[in-house]
Amino acid sequence: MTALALKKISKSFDKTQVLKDIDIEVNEGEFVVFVGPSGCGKSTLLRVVAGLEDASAGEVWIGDQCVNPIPPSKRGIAMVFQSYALYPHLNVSKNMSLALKQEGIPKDEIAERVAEASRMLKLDGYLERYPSELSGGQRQRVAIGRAIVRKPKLFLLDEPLSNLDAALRMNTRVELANLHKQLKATMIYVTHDQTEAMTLADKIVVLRDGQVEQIGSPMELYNNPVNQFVAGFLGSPAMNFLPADIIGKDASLSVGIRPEDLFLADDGPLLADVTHVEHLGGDTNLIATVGEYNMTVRLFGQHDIEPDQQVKLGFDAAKALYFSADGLRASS
Amino acid sequence: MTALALKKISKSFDKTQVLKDIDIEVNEGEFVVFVGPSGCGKSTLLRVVAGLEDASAGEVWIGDQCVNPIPPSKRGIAMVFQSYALYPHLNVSKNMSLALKQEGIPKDEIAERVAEASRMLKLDGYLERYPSELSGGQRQRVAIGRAIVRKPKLFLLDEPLSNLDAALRMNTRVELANLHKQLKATMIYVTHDQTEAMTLADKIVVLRDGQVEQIGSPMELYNNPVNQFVAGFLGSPAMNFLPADIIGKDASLSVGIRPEDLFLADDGPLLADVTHVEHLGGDTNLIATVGEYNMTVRLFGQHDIEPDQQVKLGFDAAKALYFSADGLRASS
Amino acid sequence: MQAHRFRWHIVVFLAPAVLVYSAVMIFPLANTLRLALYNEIDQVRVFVGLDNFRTLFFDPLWSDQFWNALGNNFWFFCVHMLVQNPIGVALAAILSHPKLRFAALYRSAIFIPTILSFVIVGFAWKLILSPIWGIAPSMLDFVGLKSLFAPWLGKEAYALTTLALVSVWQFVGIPMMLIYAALLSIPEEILEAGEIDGITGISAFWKIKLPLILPSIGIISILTFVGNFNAFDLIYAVQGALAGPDFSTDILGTFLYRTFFGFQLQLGDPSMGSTIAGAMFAIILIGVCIYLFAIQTRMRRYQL
Amino acid sequence: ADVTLTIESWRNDDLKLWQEKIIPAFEASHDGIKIKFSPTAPAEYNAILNSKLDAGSAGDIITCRPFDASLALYDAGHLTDLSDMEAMSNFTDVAKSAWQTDDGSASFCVPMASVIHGFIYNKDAFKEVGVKVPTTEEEFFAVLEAFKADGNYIPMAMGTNDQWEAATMGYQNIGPTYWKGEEGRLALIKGDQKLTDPQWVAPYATLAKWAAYLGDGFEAQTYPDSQNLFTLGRAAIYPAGSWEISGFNTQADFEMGAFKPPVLKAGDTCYISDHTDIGIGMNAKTANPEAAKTFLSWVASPEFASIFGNALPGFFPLSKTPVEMADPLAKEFISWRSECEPTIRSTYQILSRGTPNLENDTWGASAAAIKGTSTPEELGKKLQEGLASWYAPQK
Amino acid sequence: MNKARSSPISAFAMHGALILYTLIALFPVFVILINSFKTRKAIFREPLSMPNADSFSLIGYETVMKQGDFFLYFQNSMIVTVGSLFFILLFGAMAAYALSEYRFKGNTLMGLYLALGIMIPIRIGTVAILEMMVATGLVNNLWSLILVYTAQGLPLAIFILSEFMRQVSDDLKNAARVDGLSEYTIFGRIVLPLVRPAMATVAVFNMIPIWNDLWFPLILTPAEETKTLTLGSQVFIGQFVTDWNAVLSALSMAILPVLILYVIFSRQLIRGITSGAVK
Ligand SMILES: Nc1ncnc2c1ncn2[C@@H]1O[C@H](COP(=O)(O)OP(=O)(O)OP(=O)(O)O)[C@@H](O)[C@H]1O
Ligand SMILES: Nc1ncnc2c1ncn2[C@@H]1O[C@H](COP(=O)(O)OP(=O)(O)OP(=O)(O)O)[C@@H](O)[C@H]1O
Ligand SMILES: [Mg+2]
Ligand SMILES: [Mg+2]
Repeated sequence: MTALALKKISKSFDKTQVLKDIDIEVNEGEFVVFVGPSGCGKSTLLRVVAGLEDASAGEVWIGDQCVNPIPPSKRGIAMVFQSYALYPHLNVSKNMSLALKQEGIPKDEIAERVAEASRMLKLDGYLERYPSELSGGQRQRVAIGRAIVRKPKLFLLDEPLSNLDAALRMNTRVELANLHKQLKATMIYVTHDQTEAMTLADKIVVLRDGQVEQIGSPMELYNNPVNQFVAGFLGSPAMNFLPADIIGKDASLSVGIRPEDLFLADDGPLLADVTHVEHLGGDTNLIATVGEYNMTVRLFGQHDIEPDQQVKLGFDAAKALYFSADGLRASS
Repeated sequence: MTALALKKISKSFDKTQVLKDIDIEVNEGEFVVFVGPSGCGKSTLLRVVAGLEDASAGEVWIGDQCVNPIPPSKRGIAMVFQSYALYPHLNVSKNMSLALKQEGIPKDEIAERVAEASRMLKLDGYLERYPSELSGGQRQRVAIGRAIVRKPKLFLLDEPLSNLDAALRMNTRVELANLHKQLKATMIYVTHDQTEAMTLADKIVVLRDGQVEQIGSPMELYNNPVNQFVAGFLGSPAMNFLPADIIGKDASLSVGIRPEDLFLADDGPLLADVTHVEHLGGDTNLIATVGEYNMTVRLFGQHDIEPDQQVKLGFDAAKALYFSADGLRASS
Repeated sequence: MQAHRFRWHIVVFLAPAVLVYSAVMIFPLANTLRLALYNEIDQVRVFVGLDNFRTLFFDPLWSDQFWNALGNNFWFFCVHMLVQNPIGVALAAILSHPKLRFAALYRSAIFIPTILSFVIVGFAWKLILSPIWGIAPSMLDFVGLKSLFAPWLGKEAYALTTLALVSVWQFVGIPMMLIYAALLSIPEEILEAGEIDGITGISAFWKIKLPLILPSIGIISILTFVGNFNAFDLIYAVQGALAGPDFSTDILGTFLYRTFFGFQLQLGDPSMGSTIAGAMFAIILIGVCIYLFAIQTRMRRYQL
Repeated sequence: ADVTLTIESWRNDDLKLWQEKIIPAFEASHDGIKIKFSPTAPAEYNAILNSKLDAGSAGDIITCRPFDASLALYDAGHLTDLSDMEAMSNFTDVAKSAWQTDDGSASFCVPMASVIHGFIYNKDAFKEVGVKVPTTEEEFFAVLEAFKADGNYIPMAMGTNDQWEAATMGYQNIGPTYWKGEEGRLALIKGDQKLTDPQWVAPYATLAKWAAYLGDGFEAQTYPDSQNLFTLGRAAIYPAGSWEISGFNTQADFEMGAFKPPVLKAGDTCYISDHTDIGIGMNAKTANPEAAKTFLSWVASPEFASIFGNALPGFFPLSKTPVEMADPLAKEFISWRSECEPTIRSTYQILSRGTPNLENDTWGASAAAIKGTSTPEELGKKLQEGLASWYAPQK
Repeated sequence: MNKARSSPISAFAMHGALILYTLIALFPVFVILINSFKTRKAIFREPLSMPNADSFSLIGYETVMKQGDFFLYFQNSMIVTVGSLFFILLFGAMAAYALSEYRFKGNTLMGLYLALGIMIPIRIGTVAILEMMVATGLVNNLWSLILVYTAQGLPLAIFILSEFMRQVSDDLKNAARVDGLSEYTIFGRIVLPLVRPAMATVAVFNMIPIWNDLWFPLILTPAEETKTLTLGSQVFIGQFVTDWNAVLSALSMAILPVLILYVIFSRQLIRGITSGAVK
């Protein structure tokens, strides 16, 4: 069943149009991740779904109801704001329990849910603190906690993990995934983190400049992007784009090769000057120029390559993607 | 020359001690990255350096001067706040130029610097906007812009890229690195992003619970952590820890194996049940259990492995690290 | 900021206010209050210590008036606290509703009484409440409550409450505007978070807005307290310095004025006047200190 | 150069008169002296004047309230002794008594005017209801009763909201008839009579009887209300002071008459309150004493008296030379001077020097008498106690 | 804010309550206004009726215009009010900033000291004030009023402003400090703009008593050239006869300038002035 449907949503602030004809359907229990460049309208879209902003045009359906005239409080959603928006006058535990009290949930159940959320978010020691006495990451966790204790049918999460360290992020990610399964809730999740997007999403929505570029499962988008933008946006380091004539194809096309699909090969077709080597520990990225084009090569593990040397690169031709001049996929 | 020295810095808020005897030396022109779990005291430390908080004990030296009694405005620093702290009543361009005006820099130079920063941060179209009319990532970029236009000798950056998308983040990272070289400025940088930490840092400082765990170059920390905490904290997915007897070593030790050092091998010594497979596009992570222990295996590229099957794992014994029960490194 | 250096800017920030205020306000007032310790006998000023206070508190001639005025003043204050401030806060809460149309118009209209001079207020209300010119009686008649009408201003039992309500009418604009300003500074985001959490309307007011504007409510209370215990003009304009009928509307301000400056044949008595002023000052100071030290320092403030 | 003399006054009402008549008249005959009349709101006058005098910024010429208020100024050295000013001989001792030291040795203000109490009535109404002007108290109440029965007019316009109305136009108006004017007043000052004596209590009893004839809600009726009730023709009788004449003349569009306070029995001597009310003196610290004295001498002259008396019917000049009045009502009032025994208000001289203030208490008492919240006897007792508490002759 | 978040029922209730209270607030004002256009007789004969052909009269306004130079009075009132407000706001805000921003010894005591003034009616200090003005030659000079009103307004201003300044986010001030702004610049460029609603409130609160004050103009500036509007209007309030037409007209006219000032100030009551500042 459709849990959320956006129908031709547009939104303008004064002159600036921020969302244009957005059509999205989300099934019940789905985990949908919105990605897109900074400023593309992700938060605005969430706010429209929540009812905090009116769409300039279009309809928002939640379940089988058009919720345009329904106030946020009646839409049955929980939201993590990008800016947290914690209640400054309430301590952590009260921040989390306020909504539950309002709903009239019994005291012990409130206590239980808060305890569970704070355990999950590693906030146990901080329940009596006020937001102003917390670190950035702790505040962000309180914001998450405030949403999850409510166990709603629809979650809106706006970059909920951006200020957490890797371990905690992984941890919380897993907890969110569990929660998702357990509640059978529908989740709309905005993130800039590739790993989050790829691991959590049932479906990724790629937005650009207020428009949907592509919707699909993570691997579908990764392997089969409809256009150069999507191809370049997903994957980190980003896909390399070169004029296709460099690899002997039609010069009007460009070819996209993901950094991990390049490899050092003495007989490789591409001659590259390494300008910079990034040691990431688990990976090594070579930043190199092929002719006048910059390329990134991602090598697994650690490699002792010095900058300023020349290497030959091979690539997995099967995985190369071709794009026409207008950015759309072309068939090589 | 030493650009910044922290000498036995401690800091308490009422009862809670947040920083304990921190000793750090930063050389001129160095790029130092602070990492550590959320709430470990990174922001507090930056604020002490900036002079926004008084250390409860200890001294801060900038250059050859003890700056404890010197107000923040005279310390010659620029800072990006984790919470941005933009001037809400000034538009983007005024937010960036306020400090320059105060310094009495000529108008055209101000205009030039602001233009340069906004180009670098892709904020050109937003110079007349007020903070409240910007997206989260745009705000964060304004905060960065406000710091970099000042071209100070010492930068303090508190998770400056956390709300940016991958491409922009990469981009800005490179710009920051260039700026660093060009200004020969000293940079103190807080981040939760492993890639940022590994690629930008001359030196990484790992903090835990207000204490320094280890200081060193990125690869040094990655390959030669002094203890289990540092080993586990750096690297994503995190290092796997197992009792050493599983691989036939002293049972009192635990062995740490990085996910990328594990590989599928039919003759591998470890028998693992795959519980979950994460397809990241460029990598594939297997979450598996070996006996009662969880392990993550990071495989390069895309692999079609189904959960719930058994695999045999080999690992690079040379890269395994051993830790004694108190968490310190042991010699196997 | 560490206090290692002398922070000149604090001095600079405080100096102009402290100078003007000390010279033009504190010095004259202190100079006058000093008179409370003196008595004028045959054009000679003699020091009498706290004698005047003894007179004020224990000589029935004075103490009756004093306690009467003090009691009336408390009632006057209570009416303001119970009527003016809640109405003011309620109006501000409604007016601060972001989508409300004509808000500026309402706000200005409701504020107009506050702008009026006491002369006009006194005239208008005397005219309206007068049993003679018929406005209040005929309006009550219109709603069928004519029997409720009484010459309120002339009856000992009603006069003070009536005046207090007129004063409420006039000054509702003060709490309204202050609270309105405070409500405006509550970040929209927090209210949005509340809406998502299902906290809207009245409960948003009680659970989110009110705690955040508590310091302003504190200010309003203390301003009401100070203002009421210093009040004078309205009663003077409506009932005259003798605060009739039979002193039933006499409050400390009118009592002080009458005594200090004299009235009709009664000559001004700066000594007793200052004594009363001293007593008023003490009462208000105690109230303000309770607020400053017991309430304000304990009140949590939230940076918004 | 010209000297400018500033006059401090509470008589806002007279601003036009001074600007248009008095000042031009004076300046025409006195080169080199300019006059500025600078009135203060009446209610604030005493307080403001005292402050200005204390601080030294008061005007050169000071309008004097009668009795203690001015005496206090003189005692404090703010007013100059004018006893030796030649023009003071234009006034009788009685006229001067309001601005003299208790022993009469120094006079510090030139007497300007007095006001007389009585009743002003609506002649048309009297005709309509067919009643005659009362001369005795019995007739007086009969008239009131007639109006009450008729129902078209409020019999008498008076309210108690402002209190002083009840005391000044009520008690001090009809009272002298009971305490026999000066005789009773002086006896009270000497301590020979007490406020509990019947002649001092009886007026309250009479006032109490008035209540039945006042308008509905007279408790909240203010002084301007009373004025308006009467001048709009809604009330028949108005207990008055002569100062109302000029105002009423311009406001009422019916014919008015006046009658003096009724006597108890036909043939009794009548008593009126002819109260010295305004004087004018000189700021002891004036920079221009000569000019000021010149001006005061002029004020003491018959020329001034005639301008003033006719311009302000109802404020009767105190000069020995009688002033010919043009206004019929004013003529009526002043004619009582020859028929009746004049006196001044009982509370003004000496008796209101202490605390509690007898005059202020009398206001409250008169209002209470009319409203019936206390009995006349209680009121007398309370007033007596208050007076006795500080006034030795009454102890 | 949007459709979904405002229900018609509550909007109806809100307007109902506001209209009701507006009527209560304006009714007496309405009574005054209509009566200022009527003859004296008509005022008291039918205080509630609108002026009609019979009762309409501008006599009050005419009297006002004839008696005294009302434009001059108006100008004086404006100078005094605006001048005092300027100093109250400037000095008050400075002191409030010092009290709210810096912790120093005697901070609370200084706050208390600066509040003492509102606890005693300043009128009783009149003689000393007047003596001071006489000594400095400021009698009949508008500066004397400005000084007195400034002193009189400071306690309230400091009280209110310091409370609002405490709400300004520390991070903002800190960001400015790190940016190298001096304390003065932080005050002027950051804090003042952010407490604009409070400044407006303080301005309005102080403007009213200053504009309507009768006492100090009577004492300090009674000269014709320095009279204020309120003082000028008082000539119509006599000992026995009050020219209500003129009083009503004069005071009705006197409302207008303050009302305009109010509207100007209340424009500063802006929503969301701090939004977007911190996360
Ligand atoms: N005002 C305060 N009162 C009490 N404790 C505080 C206060 N401010 C911060 N803390 C605590 O100090 C610790 C360190 O905070 P800090 O902000 O430095 O963390 P951080 O390392 O920056 O974390 P994050 O990565 O989440 O931003 C946290 O545990 C926090 O709860
Ligand atoms: N009040 C406003 N007035 C005008 N433009 C606005 C307003 N709010 C947001 N915008 C613009 O709308 C666009 C979309 O903003 P939004 O916050 O939805 O972006 P986002 O996708 O969430 O970005 P980020 O990843 O940086 O948070 C941005 O370009 C922003 O500048
Ligand atoms: Mg966003
Ligand atoms: Mg932090």
